[in-house]
Amino acid sequence: MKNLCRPTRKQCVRHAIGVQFSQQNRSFINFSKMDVAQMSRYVSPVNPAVFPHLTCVLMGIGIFFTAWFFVYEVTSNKLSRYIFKELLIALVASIFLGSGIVFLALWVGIYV
Amino acid sequence: MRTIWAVAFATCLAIFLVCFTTPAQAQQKRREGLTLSEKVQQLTEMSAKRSILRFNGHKFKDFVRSTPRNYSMIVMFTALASQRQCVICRHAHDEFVIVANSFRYSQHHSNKMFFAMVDFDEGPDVFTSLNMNTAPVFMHFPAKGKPKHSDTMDIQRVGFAAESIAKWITERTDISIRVFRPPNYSGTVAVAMLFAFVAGFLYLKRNNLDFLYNKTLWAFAAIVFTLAMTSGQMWNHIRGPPFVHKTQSGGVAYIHGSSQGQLVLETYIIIILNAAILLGMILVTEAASQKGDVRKRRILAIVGMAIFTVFFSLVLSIFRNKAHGYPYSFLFK
Amino acid sequence: MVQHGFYNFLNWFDERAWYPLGRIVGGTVYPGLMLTSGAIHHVLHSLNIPVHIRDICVFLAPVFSGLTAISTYFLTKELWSPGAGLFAASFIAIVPGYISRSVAGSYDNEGIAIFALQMTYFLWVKAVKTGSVFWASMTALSYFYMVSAWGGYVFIINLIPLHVFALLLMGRYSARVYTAYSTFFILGLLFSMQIPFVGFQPVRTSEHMASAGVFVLLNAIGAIKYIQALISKSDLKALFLTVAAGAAGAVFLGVVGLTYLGVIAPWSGRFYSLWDTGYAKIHIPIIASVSEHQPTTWFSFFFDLHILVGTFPVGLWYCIKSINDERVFVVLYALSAVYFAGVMVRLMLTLTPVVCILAGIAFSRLFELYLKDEDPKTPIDEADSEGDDAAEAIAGRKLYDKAGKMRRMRHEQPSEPTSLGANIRMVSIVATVMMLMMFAVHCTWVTSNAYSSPSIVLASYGNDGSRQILDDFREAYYWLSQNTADDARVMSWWDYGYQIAGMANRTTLVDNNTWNNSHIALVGKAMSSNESAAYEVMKALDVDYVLVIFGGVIGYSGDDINKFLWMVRIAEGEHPKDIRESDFFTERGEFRVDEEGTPTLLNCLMYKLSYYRFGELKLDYRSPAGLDRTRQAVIGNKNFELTYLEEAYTTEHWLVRIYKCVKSNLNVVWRPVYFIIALFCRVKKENEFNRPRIPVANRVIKGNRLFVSKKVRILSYTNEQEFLNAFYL
Amino acid sequence: MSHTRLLFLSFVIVVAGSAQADLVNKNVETVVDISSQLAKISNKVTVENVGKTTLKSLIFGVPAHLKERTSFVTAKVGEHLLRVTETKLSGQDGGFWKVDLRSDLAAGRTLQLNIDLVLSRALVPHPGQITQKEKQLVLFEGNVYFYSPYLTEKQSLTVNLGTNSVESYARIQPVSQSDNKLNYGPYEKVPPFQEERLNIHYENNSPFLTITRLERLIEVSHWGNIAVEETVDIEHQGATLKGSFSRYEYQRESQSGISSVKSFRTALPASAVDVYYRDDIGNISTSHMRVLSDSVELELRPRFPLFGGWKTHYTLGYNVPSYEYLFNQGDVFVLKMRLMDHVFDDMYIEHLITKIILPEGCHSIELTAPYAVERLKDTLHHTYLDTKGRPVISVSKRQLVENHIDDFELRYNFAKVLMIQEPLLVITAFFALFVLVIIYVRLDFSISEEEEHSRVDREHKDK
Repeated sequence: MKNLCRPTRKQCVRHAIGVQFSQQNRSFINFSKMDVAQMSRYVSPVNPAVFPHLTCVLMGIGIFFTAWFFVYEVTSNKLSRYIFKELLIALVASIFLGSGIVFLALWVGIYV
Repeated sequence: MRTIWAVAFATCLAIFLVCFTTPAQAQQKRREGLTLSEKVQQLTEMSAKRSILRFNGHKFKDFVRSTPRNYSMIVMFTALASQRQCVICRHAHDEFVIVANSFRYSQHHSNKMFFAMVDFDEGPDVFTSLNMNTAPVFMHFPAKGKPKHSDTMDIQRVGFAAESIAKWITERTDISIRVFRPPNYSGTVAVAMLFAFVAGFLYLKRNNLDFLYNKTLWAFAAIVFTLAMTSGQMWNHIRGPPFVHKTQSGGVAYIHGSSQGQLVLETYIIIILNAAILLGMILVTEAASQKGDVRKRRILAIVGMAIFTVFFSLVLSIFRNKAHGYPYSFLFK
Repeated sequence: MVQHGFYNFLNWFDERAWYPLGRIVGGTVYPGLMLTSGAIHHVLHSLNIPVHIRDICVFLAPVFSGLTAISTYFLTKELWSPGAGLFAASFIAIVPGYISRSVAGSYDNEGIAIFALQMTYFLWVKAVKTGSVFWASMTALSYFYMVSAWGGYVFIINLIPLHVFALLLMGRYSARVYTAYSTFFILGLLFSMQIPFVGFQPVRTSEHMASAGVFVLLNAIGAIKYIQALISKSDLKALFLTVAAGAAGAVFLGVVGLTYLGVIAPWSGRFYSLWDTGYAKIHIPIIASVSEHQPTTWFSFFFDLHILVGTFPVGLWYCIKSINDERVFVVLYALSAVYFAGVMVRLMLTLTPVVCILAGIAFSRLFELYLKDEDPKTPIDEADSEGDDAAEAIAGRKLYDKAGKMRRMRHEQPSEPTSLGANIRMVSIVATVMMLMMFAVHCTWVTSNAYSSPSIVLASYGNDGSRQILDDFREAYYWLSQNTADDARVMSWWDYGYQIAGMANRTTLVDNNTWNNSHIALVGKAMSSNESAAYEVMKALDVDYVLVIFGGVIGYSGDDINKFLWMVRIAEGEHPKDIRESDFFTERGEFRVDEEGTPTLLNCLMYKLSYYRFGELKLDYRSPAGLDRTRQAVIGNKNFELTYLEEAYTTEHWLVRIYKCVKSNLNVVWRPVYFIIALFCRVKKENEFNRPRIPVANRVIKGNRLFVSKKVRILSYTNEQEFLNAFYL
Repeated sequence: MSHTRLLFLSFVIVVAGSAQADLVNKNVETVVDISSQLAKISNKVTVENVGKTTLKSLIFGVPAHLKERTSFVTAKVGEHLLRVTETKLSGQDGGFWKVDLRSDLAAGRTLQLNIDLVLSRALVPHPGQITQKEKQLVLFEGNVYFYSPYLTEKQSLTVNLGTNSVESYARIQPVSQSDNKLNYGPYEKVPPFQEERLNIHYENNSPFLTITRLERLIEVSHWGNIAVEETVDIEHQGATLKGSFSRYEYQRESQSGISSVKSFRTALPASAVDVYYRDDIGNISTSHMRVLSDSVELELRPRFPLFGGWKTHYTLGYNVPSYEYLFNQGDVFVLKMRLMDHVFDDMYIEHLITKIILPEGCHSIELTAPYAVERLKDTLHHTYLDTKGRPVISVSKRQLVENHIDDFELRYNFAKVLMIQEPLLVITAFFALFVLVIIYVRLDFSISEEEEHSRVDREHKDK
């Protein structure tokens, strides 16, 4: 069975350093780095509680625009078709749908 | 093919010979106490004549009961006489003949085993000595020692099909017999007849063949076939269920209780119900599609729809009775 | 497969199955399923979506059922009208007969095969309609996929020629049919021969000969049509008849002759058992032992198809009444499929799509007539107006789109003077819709009750309705995988082969790909002979562990004792001297495990392994010790000890019992001998690798649908297991 | 006795060289707890500087046969942790540690400190194989005396067995056995490096579970979640099961298989949510979760009871909100989390691997470990919506016990703007799809042609 700290100099030195840092963090403030105590706790930019609602709203709008897009594509023929309108709808649809998908993933627990 | 003809011929020969072997038996009857070699030799030439030896009491005693023997006997005790009216005996006899012949013409035909039969009317003493009072019975007399209980074939369980007899023989004496059935031409004949009939029909009506293009006819045929299949006739054909069911209360059950089985009558009922559903739906559709007098069509529509719903709910209720715990029903419980 | 690539998969020799024979997996399975999911897995991973291959296997079936619905829609649209297509698609989306195979987790060939089937038929109909080489070659492609997916491709390759032949008989020959069929036949033949498992069967077996015959016939007629221009009408007929008859006869005689010479193999047993229905029972016990190969009662027809059983002949009727080329096809399809479904429960699967199509036709016709005026263009615009609903209609929301129809009907009532009164139509519509709703609820009920119980986790319901989970199978398999040697060889009955191989990742002797009957019979012999004799066999097969399933404690009906007679029969088929079925029956011909049971039964290995130390167990205070709940009998042989085996593990509810084979150093002598034998066998069996004598027959308990969910069925987990092997390789 | 005498001579030589003889252990009270599978030795030592010079450090140790088995060493004065480094003494084959005192020890002063050691694998099952019925007996080989380079004036030793069924124990007078305790000593004037085997053979049915491998995966997401997944290989390293396992006896008699383990409790952080407990063939349905005030207690039941020599393997995972463990200021983030967490009481881990997956685009990462760990090579991990992969920091350590549960600090920089990247990815994908549709609608001729075809067909049929 291997031992936790083979008595080779290198490792013992690292051991010392490791312990030293932890000691310092416990005991007194180290000026070289910001200390955890000063930092603020990190919260997500979007409150996880609203993921479901966000998903529903965004996806709803996105699906609406998608439907609009496809209906437009199918119904309009070569003459009555404006590339800019298409692109605009497509852009809006993809923005809403995309963010909706992301929040859906977050909602179901795929933390991207 | 050749073997089959041979078998057929041999059986004819055998039956032919049966008629005047009685004098031969008469001669053999006088001689008592045969040695082993003589017995074997006689048996072999007898079995060369026909595949099944007919024994009466004396010969049974000589060849079967008396030791020493180095051959084993398969004996069928039966009552073939017409006044006995034993139908099973005839079937059993036929099967037994098949086995015997297929043993006789099989490659490892040996004089280690012989097939024999004892008719009740020829040797009642045998039956009494073996104190058996039923027929047919298949027994195996091993080469040495008395027949044990398991040497009697259990007809109730395995039946007396040639295959099962052969299997039983294989179990008792390690001689395996491949059963050659003389082919049963009845099916072929029936098909040929059918074809002939259809051909003749077509020939008679050759002047107007347009009924072949009559779609209703074809549609009708197709639907009949479909109904037959969906009502599980194939299951009946394979499993052979009883027509109706006697319940322990003495009544008659038309519907099989469980979801696993079905009765023949039940399937007929289902055919009728399905056909009714079909008819109803077609009526409804026709009523709406065809032109013409509106009142008639209305009546048609109402009738059709009524049939449709009523019979469908009937099927559903039957299904519900078979599938225990099925919650839904329509119109009927 | 993902790890080792495609070619390694094709010539992957699985030495962990069928010990000591081993098995050439690439050559003995239809690769389509694995290739599909492997491809999906690959694509997803290239997109950095880390989905485990097992999850893909689980969700493959539902995805493909969706595709099936779409292809059904197209097929029906080609055959009749878009409205009928919608109906058909929504039917097949919810009909239990297909859900049984498309439920999530049921990972087997049929799932994707039905999609391939529908797609092929759609493309074929398309090809016949347009007569374009493009569609015909598409047909051949999807036929190729079908061949790679399922053995049922034989159905296609016989049905399509049948269709062509029928068209010829009806004098509907046309250049379109000619193009379509000849393209399809040649390409399809070449493609299908690319599958290693199929190999040269298309040119060597009788199943495929019909297509060739029709091909010749078609060409002959084509030739005649060509020279029609040259010769006069009168002698054309004679020529026609002679040539046609000549061609047909020549082909027939040729096939017969070749078969007689042995160039063409006769029908395989399973295929033969479709025609001579009594065949399987006598000759192939292992097929007969699978409850899915039983004939079908009307009950299971109704169970799987409900209202469609009654109504799809209506569609048939109208198809025949207004016949045309492609409707000939669907009629033939319906008739053949209904026959096969009648013969085998399993083939209900091929019937279901056509039933949905025809019922869709029937209902759509009825609704078209009853919802609008009788002007000819209505079907079209109905279709257009519902084109958008297609998605959700396919998704099974049939009721919603019915509601839409009813609304339309109401506001159309006032505007027809001549036809049926509004209230009649109202009533009939309501009645029909109600019956369709019955169908919908029936489907949901069946799906939730019969087809949704998990594969190997048994759920039992207490008296107070509390649901408790019996996870014994996984418990045992996981014990095997963790606490036995990595090369340990486990002997069990073949139903559990894939599960052991997949979950426990141990070497099995026989598994669900039952290509080698004699090997199975050997295991059956070991199970059904007494302990010392069995030990000889096990020593010879070099067995380390023996696994038996025993339901006597919890009343699980699908355990090994209930399957035992099949083991005996199969063993007897190969070793008639050692094993005799009659020894296991009492005098009155009963199969009993209590005192009246025959001594042979009470001392055979399976009995001892199942009931070892069970005699001491009192299940509850009222019942005597050693009461078998499954068979409701107190076991006959109670206090016995095992000499050559020792209990290695028994799961919590005694459902799975594992015994360790106490080794003697004899194995050292035996092993090389048996490997030599194994090699020899492999050479001998080489041709059988291409045509397994017995098809893949899994899911044993599945056939009998149980309604009381206290009892349990084993769903089709097994194929997935085989598949996962390809990864644990 | 003679060879200790000899040792003593050698020590004199050595220590005379190392000029530390002016320390004396005035009083040592040792408590050895061997009621679990670990041996926890806690010494309350009072040292006195009898020399002239002030001292900054002192040395203690364990005999050679315990050296390999010592997993955890700590020294305290009151509540203050002291820095402990492993050293060697020339001519001694025992294991030694040097304690740096916080404040110098002037001449003539005394100091009281607590020195705790945890020995793993010090309890050897004896006999090594038992049947299902038998109880599990283990043999402990410790050292009676406090192993120190200095003279010990007075020492007493208490062994806590946790049971009162003792087969045999070393009779080094004075010794006495109260119900489940063994009291040795007091011993006067123990010379340095004094060894005396403390052999105790007694019954110990406590779970001898060893975690042969624990892989802990911490996945940080800046959407406010930290996912933890622990993959555990457990083996019962007590006396192995001999002969057959009988379920019948196991169910009937409570005494059979007493040393086997049916289930154990794992404590998760109080904020842990959506916990899952599965192995590679699916969910393990036998586990109960209880939410306590300060933690979530999980009763894990393996698929099968663990007898001696049996193994099992499972995966346990849960999510915790990021604000518990993730701190930031501007773009600098610090993850302050446990390097390893509680699996069951008195656990022993042979090999620990902790992997930390940071979001995409983190850079200038530096790790601060509470004790010496082996830092493995950094790798990349590809998962949902990744372009170049996420950085993975992995560390590994062997032979850990409960006392090693301690926080690490991971410091990295991350530009918050990068969080937009994932939605953008999806959005562009969709947009590309739509554009494709647009183009397809533009350059599609086959459909119109197709329509003509079918129309022709329909006419053809109508004819």
